[in-house]
Amino acid sequence: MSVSKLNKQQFGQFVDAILAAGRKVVGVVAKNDRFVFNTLKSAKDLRLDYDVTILSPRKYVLPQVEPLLTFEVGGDAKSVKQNEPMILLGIHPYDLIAINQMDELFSEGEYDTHYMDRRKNITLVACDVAKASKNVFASSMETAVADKGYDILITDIGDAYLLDAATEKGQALMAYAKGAAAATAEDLKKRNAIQEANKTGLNKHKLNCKPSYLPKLMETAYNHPVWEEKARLCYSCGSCNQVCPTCYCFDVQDRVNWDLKTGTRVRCWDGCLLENFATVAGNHNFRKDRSARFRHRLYRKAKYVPEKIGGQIACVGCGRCVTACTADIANPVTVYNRLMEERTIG
Amino acid sequence: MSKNIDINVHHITRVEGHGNITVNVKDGKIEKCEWQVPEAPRFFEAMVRGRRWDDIQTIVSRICGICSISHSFSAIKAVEDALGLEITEQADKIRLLLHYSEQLQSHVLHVGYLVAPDLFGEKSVVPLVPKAPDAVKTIIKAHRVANQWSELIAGRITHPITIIPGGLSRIPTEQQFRDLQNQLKAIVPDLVTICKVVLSVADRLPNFIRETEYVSLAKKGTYAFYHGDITSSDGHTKPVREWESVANEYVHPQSTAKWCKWHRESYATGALARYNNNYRFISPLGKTVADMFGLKPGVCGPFLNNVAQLAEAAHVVEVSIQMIDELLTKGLKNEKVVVKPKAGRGYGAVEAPRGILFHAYEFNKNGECTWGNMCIPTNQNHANIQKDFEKMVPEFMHMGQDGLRQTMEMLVRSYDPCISCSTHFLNVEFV
Amino acid sequence: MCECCGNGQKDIYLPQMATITKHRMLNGTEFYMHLELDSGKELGHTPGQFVEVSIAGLGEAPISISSSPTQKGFELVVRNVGSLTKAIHKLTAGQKVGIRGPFGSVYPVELAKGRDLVFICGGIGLVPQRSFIRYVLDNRKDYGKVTVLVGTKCYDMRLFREELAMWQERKDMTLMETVDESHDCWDGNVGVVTTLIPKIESDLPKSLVLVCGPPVMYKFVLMALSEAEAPAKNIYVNLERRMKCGVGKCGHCQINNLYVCQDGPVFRWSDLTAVPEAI
Amino acid sequence: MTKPRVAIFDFACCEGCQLQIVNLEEEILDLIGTVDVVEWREAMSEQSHDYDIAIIEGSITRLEDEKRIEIIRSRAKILIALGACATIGGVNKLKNNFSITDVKSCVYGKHADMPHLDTYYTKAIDEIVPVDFKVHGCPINGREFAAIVRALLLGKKPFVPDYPVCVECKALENVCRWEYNEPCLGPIIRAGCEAKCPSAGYRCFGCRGYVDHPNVDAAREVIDKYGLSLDDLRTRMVLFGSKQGPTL
Ligand SMILES: Cc1cc2nc3c(=O)[nH]c(=O)nc-3n(C[C@H](O)[C@H](O)[C@H](O)COP(=O)(O)OP(=O)(O)OC[C@H]3O[C@@H](n4cnc5c(N)ncnc54)[C@H](O)[C@@H]3O)c2cc1C
Ligand code: SF4
Ligand code: SF4
Ligand code: SF4
Repeated sequence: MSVSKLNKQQFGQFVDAILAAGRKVVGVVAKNDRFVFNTLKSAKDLRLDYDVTILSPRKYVLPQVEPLLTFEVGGDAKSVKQNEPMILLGIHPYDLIAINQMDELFSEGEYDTHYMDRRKNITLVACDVAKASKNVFASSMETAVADKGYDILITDIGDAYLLDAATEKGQALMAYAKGAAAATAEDLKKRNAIQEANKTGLNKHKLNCKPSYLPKLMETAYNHPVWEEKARLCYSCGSCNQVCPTCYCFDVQDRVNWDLKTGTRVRCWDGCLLENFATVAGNHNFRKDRSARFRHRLYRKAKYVPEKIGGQIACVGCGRCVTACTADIANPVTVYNRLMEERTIG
Repeated sequence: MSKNIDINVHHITRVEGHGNITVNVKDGKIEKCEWQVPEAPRFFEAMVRGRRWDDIQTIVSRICGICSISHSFSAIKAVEDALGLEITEQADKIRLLLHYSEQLQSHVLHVGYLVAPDLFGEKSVVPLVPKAPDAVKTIIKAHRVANQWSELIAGRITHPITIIPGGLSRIPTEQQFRDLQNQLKAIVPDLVTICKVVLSVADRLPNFIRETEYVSLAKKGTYAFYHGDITSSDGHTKPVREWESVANEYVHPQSTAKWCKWHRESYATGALARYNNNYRFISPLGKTVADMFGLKPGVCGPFLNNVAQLAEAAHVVEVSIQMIDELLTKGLKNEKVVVKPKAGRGYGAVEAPRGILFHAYEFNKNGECTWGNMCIPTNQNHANIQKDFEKMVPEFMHMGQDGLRQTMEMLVRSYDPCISCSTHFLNVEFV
Repeated sequence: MCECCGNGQKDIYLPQMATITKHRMLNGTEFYMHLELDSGKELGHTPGQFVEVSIAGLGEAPISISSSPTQKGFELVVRNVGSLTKAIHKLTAGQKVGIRGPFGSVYPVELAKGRDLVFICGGIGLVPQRSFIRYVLDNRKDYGKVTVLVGTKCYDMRLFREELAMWQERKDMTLMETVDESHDCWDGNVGVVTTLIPKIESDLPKSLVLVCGPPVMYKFVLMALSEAEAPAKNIYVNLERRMKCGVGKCGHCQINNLYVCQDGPVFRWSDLTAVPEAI
Repeated sequence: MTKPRVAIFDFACCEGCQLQIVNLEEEILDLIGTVDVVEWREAMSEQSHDYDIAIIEGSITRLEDEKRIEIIRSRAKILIALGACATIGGVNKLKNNFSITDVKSCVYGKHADMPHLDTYYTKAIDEIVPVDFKVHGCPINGREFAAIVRALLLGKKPFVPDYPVCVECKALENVCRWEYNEPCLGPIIRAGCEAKCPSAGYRCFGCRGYVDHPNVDAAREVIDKYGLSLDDLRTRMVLFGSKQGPTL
């Protein structure tokens, strides 16, 4: 499919035209000196030059609190869906890859209609990274650029944006783009240069192995002292889980209305680092030690999830957990590199 | 007419905190007539010692849940005075806006939830729900808007978060201010409705007058809540820094809270005091409400405090709508607050909904508090309530025990006392 | 029954309704109920599986199926440990609960044919085991020697007493029972369930051993079994974890890389030797 | 079904938590529809000794109050501690950092010995009588209170987070206060407040009390990374935490 080119003004008009058509657009906007995904009101608020958002776009793909059923207390229940169509605009490649992973996790085995129905109504508009964030290491994780999984990919080539509509959904959206020209070979070269630069340049923490080696690395790392050493400082605050684009564990709760007769069964974000994530009735905690919980997360990223989805590593190198962890212990690269260096222990 | 009266209200209801009324009349002779405050003392002056300058407002906000914003402001003004901090015009305006929200919230709560049941002859607002559902819903709505207003600026409804020495930790966005303004515009008719409802039963307010000294802040050109000097209806003024010589706190055997007096045996603070000292500057809508009830400046009826509260509620909403415009025309700026602690003593005063509120602190060079003193409006009113009682009992004895008790309770309520605030300080004269 | 969504996929979180036909207390804390699906269909489970039981408003909990698929309807036993289980205890015949499932892995019903079977049950662990035991008894000729060990904390907490008494009478099986603490009304074995293992008459190295009990029990039972030279590949354990969705999404029930709701609850012990969180 | 009878009582406190019940606004009508409020001094004149659920606000600071709470406990089937003063002692516990004589003479000077001014060390409710449920916070979060009441009415164990404030703070996309070198107590304090303080640009000062197992030792090491002193942290941990468990 061909790549179109819109100058910056035309691009703004493109976004405003989508908004004017009454479509819900979620885009990257500034929140003080940081960035967040939020409902977009006007193209002028959109910030495709962002480095990283505080939370990943997961909050739209798998909402923090999502109704599953409505019920009558002690009686019948009905499915409810939260699947309002929307356009997610400005997803960085690493976040895109995280969403693609989650698609697989929610459709493999038992098919999750709540997730998948919503997902089908979301148009993914990705954009190449324009500015490296302070802790990104997507280059190390081979997630700095994406060649699939998006409906449209946007690249800022300086004076204009290139828009690569890869799917029917993407192309349908391009109908709002007025005055689009076809990208020239020169433009494509510029795009290529940006992507090539990102492949190595988004690397504030360097992983000393290929990501594909991680599952193997973890095979002998279970009893390594690093878990205890790092987790000594762990607050069990779950910040690393909260901000991670690939974390998807959830809790299910029944919420009852004031009539005490009707209510909603919701699922909400949970985190495997939280103290009672694995506690059962009688207060038996199957992952009682901080180190066990800390280890579980890094095993999930490097081994357990990859085993479920054909080897893809469930850390996309966004670096959010590195920023979020007050104790400064959550950085996966530090841990994995340490394990690399001391491969024989454990 | 009964000759013996024995009133013993143990913990008067529908007020903040605990107060008791005791009256003994034998053969028409008053043997005892007392306003007592048995509230558990809380010792804030002692507790702030050793705490840092930027934790003071967090602690003393907890003196009172109803007027936590005023306590925070009074404390912060004292801290700023001690550390020599100036705040920007924008921060000052936004703080004032927040202060207004508390006035509205508190006045609506007081008149609507606590006083209205008396006027309608009910024991609480609950039975009023079926009796006057629309009126109750209007009151709830106004109360909710006031609370959302506080929450928007303060970060939460009670115990404000954003007000810090030197400015504000966070300000709302332009859009949020616009939305607030629209909400305020929308409740103006509701406030008028509430006033009309109260007016329809205003004749139930007892007719009781006693010549009184009224003390409040006052500042030329404005109906003072946040700025200004200490002013008495007797014509005296003093700067805020000298508030200790206004309050003249003393320990009284009837009370765990201290009592106050200035020129006379007692003085009153509150909405009526502010009205009497500032009426020239009340907004047009505030004036309309005052006129509706025939509230004349200079009146000395404690029950009229409730009317003054309604006039103020209208005033703050009207003034705030205009202030938001002023703020937005100038454009909002994100202002960073940097403070270097230093040694010093500072004084602060603002008008809490129920009257003038004083704080003072001293810090060492590390910014640790070495001394604190606070004087709350209810303490300042205790002696005045006692004086009112002394005039009221003989005047209203003819109503019999129940009628008198009910009237005395209403009198206490009219002061909107916040007994839980009660705090105290040393070096006081025992009477 | 299953409400279908636009694309024909069913909602994996939506329970179907089932009605309680019988119920009674088995002891002070365990509540037994027999249920039938309102759809009129059978649950279609295999021994070892569990269902998610829900009372809307109070929550949902994984509960093992205690009955054999050879009988009509299905049976559950619920211990009162929290809000939902407390509410279940208050239910009576004719009332309804929501059911999802059956979920999870199954006992080796086919593989076990012709072999000697040893069931080791600790406390409420008898509940899921009973499903397989009854299945075996209903197809008795298909299986070799059947030995059932039941250990209970105290005499008062023994489950399915009448049934145990019947099993005791049967000539085609061996039941051995023990209680941890001695009791006036109890003249049987006293001691933890592991003390019964040396008394097993089946050839342990060749039997299939099925273990279910509280978390603390496994370590000791497995040690005793290994001493008795029962090979890990012949041992099956039934594990419990916190569980929210029952369908392999929520992440709560993970034992390292394994999901109790899908890879378990029935695990072959030899598959768990490299799974440190298992026991 | 008869409605459960609820009584609300206050001890030494600012009454701000009761105010949060009032602040449920329209929802309070729902509350009144599902329970019978039989005593609530701040809002109504009726009083009653016959109640199922007692909601207690405030801490115990006098012997006479200790007697009163024991009587209330004996009458109530369920006793709920409302707000920090009741659950952990709240700011009132700052008093316990000094001797009682010192505290009294600081405030009342030479009158400190008058009998009606008597006081002793501040105690949370569960230091005197058993408490069935705690609604944390200073003030409580009205929404959480409402959810707890609904759960109780359904006979369900209310959901109270056992994880730290950071969970809610991160979910709200705040920039962590530690990034501004502010000693935020979020990582060791129980969530449920909806991270109101960090969301308002201010550090968590711990009004909800500690999580079940706060990693206070980690705090000791982490503080160095931010160029702050242990004292910076200690003075904050004392605000709502005086003598109530882990301090540095
Ligand atoms: C595969 C499997 C089979 C089970 N079979 C039975 C059975 O046959 N009979 C029986 O009585 N119990 C069984 N349990 C345990 C039962 O699920 C818990 O006791 C029950 O969930 C407690 O719920 P509650 O709401 O009453 O407890 P609460 O303590 O009020 O619940 C607290 C929360 O913890 C979770 N939780 C607590 N304990 C467990 C647990 N053990 N497993 C999963 N989640 C838990 C619940 O989801 C709930 O949200 C089984 C558990 C599993 C995993
Ligand atoms: S583990 Fe950390 S760096 Fe990796 S994807 Fe998750 S948040 Fe990003
Ligand atoms: S963010 Fe850091 S301190 Fe918090 S749970 Fe994760 S690893 Fe532990
Ligand atoms: S601001 Fe405080 S509560 Fe929020 S994440 Fe940081 S440490 Fe946690």
